[in-house]
Amino acid sequence: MPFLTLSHIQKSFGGTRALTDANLSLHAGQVTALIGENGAGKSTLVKILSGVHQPDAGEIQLEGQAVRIDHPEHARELGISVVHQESVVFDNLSVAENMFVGDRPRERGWVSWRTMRQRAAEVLKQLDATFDPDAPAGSLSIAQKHVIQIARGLTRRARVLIMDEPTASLAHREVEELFGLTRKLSAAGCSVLFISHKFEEVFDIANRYSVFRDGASVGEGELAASSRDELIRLMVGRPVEQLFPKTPPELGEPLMRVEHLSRTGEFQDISFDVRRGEILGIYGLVGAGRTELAQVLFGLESADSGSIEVCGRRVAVKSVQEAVREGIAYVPEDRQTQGAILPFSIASNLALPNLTALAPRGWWSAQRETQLADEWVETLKVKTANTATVVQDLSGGNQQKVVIAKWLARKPKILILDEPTKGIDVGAKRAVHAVMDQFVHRGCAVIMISSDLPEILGMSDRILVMRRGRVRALFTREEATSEAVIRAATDA
Amino acid sequence: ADKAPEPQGEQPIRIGLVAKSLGNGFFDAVHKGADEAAGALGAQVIFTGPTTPTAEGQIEVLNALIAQRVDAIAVSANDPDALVPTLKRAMQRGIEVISYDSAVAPEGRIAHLAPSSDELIGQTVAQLAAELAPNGAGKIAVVSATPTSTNQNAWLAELRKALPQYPGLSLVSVVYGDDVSDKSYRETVALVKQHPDLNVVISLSSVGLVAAAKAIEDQGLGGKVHVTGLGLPSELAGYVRNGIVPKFAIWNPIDLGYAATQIAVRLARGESAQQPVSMERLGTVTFDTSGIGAMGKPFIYDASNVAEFEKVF
Amino acid sequence: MNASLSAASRRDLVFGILTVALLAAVSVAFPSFASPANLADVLNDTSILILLALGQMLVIVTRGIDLSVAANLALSGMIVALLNRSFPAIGVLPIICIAALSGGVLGAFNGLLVWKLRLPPIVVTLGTMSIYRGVIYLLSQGAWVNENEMSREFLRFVRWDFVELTTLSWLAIVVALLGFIALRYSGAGRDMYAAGGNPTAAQYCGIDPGRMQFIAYVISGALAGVCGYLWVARFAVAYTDIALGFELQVIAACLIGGVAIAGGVGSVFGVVLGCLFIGIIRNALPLVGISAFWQMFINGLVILAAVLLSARQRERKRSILEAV
Amino acid sequence: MNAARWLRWESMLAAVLIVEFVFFASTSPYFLDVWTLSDASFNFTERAIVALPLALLIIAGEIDISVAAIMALASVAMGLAAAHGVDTPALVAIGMGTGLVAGAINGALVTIGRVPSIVATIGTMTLFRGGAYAVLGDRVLKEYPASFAVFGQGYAFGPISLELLTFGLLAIAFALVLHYTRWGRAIFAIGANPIASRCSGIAVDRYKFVLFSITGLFSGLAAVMLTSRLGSTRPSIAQGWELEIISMVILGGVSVWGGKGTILGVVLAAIVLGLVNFGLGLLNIPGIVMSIIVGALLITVVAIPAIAERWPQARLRKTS
Ligand SMILES: Nc1ncnc2c1ncn2[C@@H]1O[C@H](COP(=O)(O)OP(=O)(O)OP(=O)(O)O)[C@@H](O)[C@H]1O
Ligand SMILES: Nc1ncnc2c1ncn2[C@@H]1O[C@H](COP(=O)(O)OP(=O)(O)OP(=O)(O)O)[C@@H](O)[C@H]1O
Ligand SMILES: [Mg+2]
Ligand SMILES: [Mg+2]
Repeated sequence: MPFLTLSHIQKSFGGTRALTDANLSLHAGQVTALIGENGAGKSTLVKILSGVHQPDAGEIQLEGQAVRIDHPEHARELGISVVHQESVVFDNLSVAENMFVGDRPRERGWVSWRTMRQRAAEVLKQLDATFDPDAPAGSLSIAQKHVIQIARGLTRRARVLIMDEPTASLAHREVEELFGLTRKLSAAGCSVLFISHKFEEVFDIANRYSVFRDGASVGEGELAASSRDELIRLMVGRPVEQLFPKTPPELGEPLMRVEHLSRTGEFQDISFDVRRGEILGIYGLVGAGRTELAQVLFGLESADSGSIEVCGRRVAVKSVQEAVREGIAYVPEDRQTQGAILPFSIASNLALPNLTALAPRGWWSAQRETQLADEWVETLKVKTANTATVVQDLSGGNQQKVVIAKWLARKPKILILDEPTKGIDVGAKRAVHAVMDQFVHRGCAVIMISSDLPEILGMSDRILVMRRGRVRALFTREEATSEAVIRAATDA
Repeated sequence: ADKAPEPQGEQPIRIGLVAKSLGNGFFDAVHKGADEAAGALGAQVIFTGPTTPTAEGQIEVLNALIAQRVDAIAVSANDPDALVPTLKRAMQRGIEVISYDSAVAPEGRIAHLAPSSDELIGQTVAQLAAELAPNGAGKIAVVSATPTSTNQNAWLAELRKALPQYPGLSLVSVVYGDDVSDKSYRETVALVKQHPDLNVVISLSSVGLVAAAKAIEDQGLGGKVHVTGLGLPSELAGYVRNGIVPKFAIWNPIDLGYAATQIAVRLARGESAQQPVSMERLGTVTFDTSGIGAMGKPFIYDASNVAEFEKVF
Repeated sequence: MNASLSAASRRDLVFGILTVALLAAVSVAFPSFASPANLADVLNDTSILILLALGQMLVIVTRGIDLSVAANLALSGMIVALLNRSFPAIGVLPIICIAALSGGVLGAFNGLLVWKLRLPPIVVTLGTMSIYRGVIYLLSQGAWVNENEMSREFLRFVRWDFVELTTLSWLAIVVALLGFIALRYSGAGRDMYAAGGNPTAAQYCGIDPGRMQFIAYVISGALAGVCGYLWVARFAVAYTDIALGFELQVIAACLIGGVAIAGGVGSVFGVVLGCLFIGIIRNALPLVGISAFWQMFINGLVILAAVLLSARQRERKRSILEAV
Repeated sequence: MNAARWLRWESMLAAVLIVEFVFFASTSPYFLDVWTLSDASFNFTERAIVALPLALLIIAGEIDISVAAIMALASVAMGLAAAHGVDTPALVAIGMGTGLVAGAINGALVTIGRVPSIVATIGTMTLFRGGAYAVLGDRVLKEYPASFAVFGQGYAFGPISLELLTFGLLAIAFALVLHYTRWGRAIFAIGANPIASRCSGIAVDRYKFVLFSITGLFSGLAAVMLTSRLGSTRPSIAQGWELEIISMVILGGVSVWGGKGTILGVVLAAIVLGLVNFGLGLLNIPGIVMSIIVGALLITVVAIPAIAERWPQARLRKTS
């Protein structure tokens, strides 16, 4: 008998019907993978299970008993532990406290900091995380914050563990640690719900699957009896081409050359170049310093030493405006805070880097703005009713497309992508990859930072591997194998 | 452009009586006197004022009175100069403007009714200080209101002028309590720390005087340092009884309101300020060439009479 | 103090040093300023500010702001002053309870509007600031309540002293200690920091940020109410305009003390230091013989220097995330 | 959806304005008179002129509490210059120049010093006002040339005062900049998410610096008008105006969290507040009782849309 069953769950937000007929069953000791396109309603289901949202209709049964989960506290009492997709991290609190918010260890009613720190350190050690439980969470990178969130899900002996895209910003090694722990928990009788857009992981960790499309369940079963193609067909409703849409490059002269670039405490002595028509992949573990490097190239931070050349000319990228003038664009890894202005419409977001082009004499024209937006929504196939939709209301993948589109519209020479396909579904991922390919064929260059090894191997012409702020290896497409890349990224 | 249509019919004469700010016991007493005079003369008093004692606030209040086409305005000014343009406009529109208590510059009014002359006030306060200092000699200090307060500054200047008559007294410091309790209190404490041999603290504003008295009491200096100045009997009766403020001076605000209203009504009825103007029960007042008329010497209150006036104002 | 608070406590440390330096500078100009008796006076004089700032800190930590504290103080002060005038026999303890209750209710009104209707805190408290002031005028009909109308006990309570410090100082010390313990070791205290740091995330963790704001407003209001009694008893007078504009000093003390206006950050220690810093300046300036006309200017310079110095303490790393 | 929501705010204000008009016209026989209304405009124009740039600043996610103190400083600078016989055009330049410099100091503290704007401007508020006191002490400056009076007391045509005309023109200019130019778009973006704006290549700090400077500049202009209207300068001039100006901006629907607001709303709010003060004054309601009404108005205007949003039927209608 399933441990937890959801039947015929419905949920709408205003006019949006997020779930129409969701069904799911979780079994003790098994890992169930929940898959579906962006916006299929997976996270909404998670929020219903964790007491953040209430279903409009439907029933939840725990061990055969109908339950109402009307508060996050209540979910916790029922033994449901959740790792949310959104960042649920308190920058102002320490790592340890972050892991225990809402459920702090107490001694005679008072918060016991000692116990909290000890238990936090234990869990972090299991996850092989190197950061200090006493460090303020705000000082960590996006990926490290995600680790905190996962750690929070693991602090308690949960009967149901739900993880909504826990691996989206993790690299190979962290994923391994996480899977090790998950297997241990599941062996101890815990039911696990695992949500991911990466099929390798799904097949690696899960026993069962459940597929959502447009808010309704469209299939479930044993993974062993299924295939990747079949899952994709269930998800999307049609087959999706599996191979990376990469066509042979036409390499030109170097567009950007970086020499001996250093920034104290972040990265040291980085040298590389990118040529016209080339996609340079940068791989590394969480905390390798890739994001910092990209931020320096884009003028968000300054380098302490070293030089940057664009088109053979030495440039001092001291501000974003200068970088943009040199034809550099940067799609940040955190689209929610750095990439998009969530309460603004798609059109307004697209307009942001193109203000001058859209209003050459200063006067704004809503018409030109909509025109540009329509064009790119069409090109990148952003799923939306119209360009006046607020970005907040889009699913993750579509948000990502908007962020990429706003920079493509600017027609840059060098596009830096930081985790470009983080959290987006197969279809959208393919669309983004196709855009990258077309982009370099117009004689431009792409620098792609990614923790997704298949993506790195599949899309890059050359692969730069970073570890602890230094370049460890540079592979050509032919030399690169997953073993070699992982070894360069981790090996001491 | 300034010819507004005359209000229709025979209406009682309306006088706008403007206080420095509302919620001030002194002006409540002025209001009382004004109502008394208006009742006798069949006029109507509109008592108003800004929330905080600022010139800008008073201008808003004056604009409202001008729009109502009152017959006369009597104002106690927060700033002698800033009100002038507005009051000039009032006069252009046929409103008789006088100031009382705290003067407006001559261009902005027909006459000013001083409760007492600045000179008399300065002298009275100097005399009080001399009486309170042991053997008429010692150090005195002043807790003023804001540095921009006109009548405070005028009285202070007169006080300085009167001091040479009392060679034993030396004015060691002037501090500003900004007419707020906590700052006045703090400044007074600082005064006695800075000048441990201080004999008399003078404050010419109610808020300042009350705060200074409390500060001296709390510092345990009652009997050693005396406090005096200008204040209302109702506010100071307690301190007179416990000897912190053995005596203080003030003119009668009820009479002031009464007189101001009398004059305003008479001017509105067409009398001229060039001639002596009657104030009925208070006699007549004569305005000098600069339009200033004074009522008399401030009255001194002490343990013998404070109980009687405490209930009145 | 553990390392998780390192950034904040480092700032407090820098600020503590600044405060001591200020004290030293004043003592050079006016040697007896550093005498225990004088420092006790400074603390007594700063106590009301400390109490109000501690309440305000809670409100700011939960992402609110309370511009109505001074008006709340004045209204609660007027209520107890009027009560005391009409019923001089009421003891001090009931008076304090009534003051706290009245302040708490006024605070709860702010809190409810912010919590239940999700109105912006600045708008709500700007509105109630005017309303509460107006109500004092209506209650008192613009008249003063004077010293001779207050009972002995009413006045004496705040003046009782024990080892040089009066009730005022002891209250501030006790409330600061309780505040420290509650904010560090109670679940509700930690929830306030969480709710202020990231309200959305707090909701996912089962904390209602609106409720936390409500609690903060009630506590801030109750403290303001008690301060209303303390103020009226200390200065022995109650009228409409008491503590007019004091809210800005309270907020300034919090901000100087390192409370982040964006919420989630602030410590009892920092706020007390911020208050003492202001207290020292305003007690010292009249003593060191600086012209009254220059006092405000110098006050502004010192405050700016302090905030600039402590703002510069930020880490260089990840500055883009802090560029808000 | 957003536009509809903010439009509703403005229609609320317009409704309040109509109610005010009807109420005052029926309760006071003096209200409906062009000259009376013209006089009433003096009650808010100077504050409203500062509210315009301040609205932009608040939309960009910052705040300036020192505006009133800047006015005092600018007024003192003009007064001192006038005492040395400087003529009217130069006086205006000095007033506005002082404002600009003061605003630039605020801007530098926020963008270079990285001090949060509320903290920085609480500091400069004390500093600027203190500067005015330090320079002027208990003196008054009133030797302004006769022609200087025109800014605060002159009429452009008919009952339209020069102040009102200036305000009207500025309101149009600010509305155009905010709603119809790319700079306006950038201001909204900066307020909604400064990090994403910076990552989009908008010179966030430069915008903020310029906005602080402009706020200072127009505080200087307001100082010119107020000084001209009062005909004199004391350091306490415009005391406490900062809160009134900020109330005006937020009553106008500008979000204190940044990223939202319209100039139309601010203009309406200025008129609503100006008229309510004046109308209640005509009815001889004491100022402090007025403050109850103004406070209640402030809360009600924000509360009604909030309540309406929670009203289930309203929600249904919106979705269908
Ligand atoms: N709070 C909300 N308000 C309005 N619409 C919402 C809200 N939350 C989710 N939605 C909408 O509900 C639908 C389902 O969203 P959900 O986040 O569950 O998708 P998902 O399957 O988790 O997608 P992804 O893979 O991108 O995370 C989407 O269309 C989304 O826009
Ligand atoms: N355990 C740690 N404790 C403290 N700081 C760390 C730790 N690990 C990494 N860092 C810092 O973070 C920097 C890397 O940041 P970041 O994690 O953004 O890099 P990244 O390679 O872009 O990683 P990712 O993009 O996968 O998150 C490093 O230069 C280092 O200074
Ligand atoms: Mg999701
Ligand atoms: Mg990164």
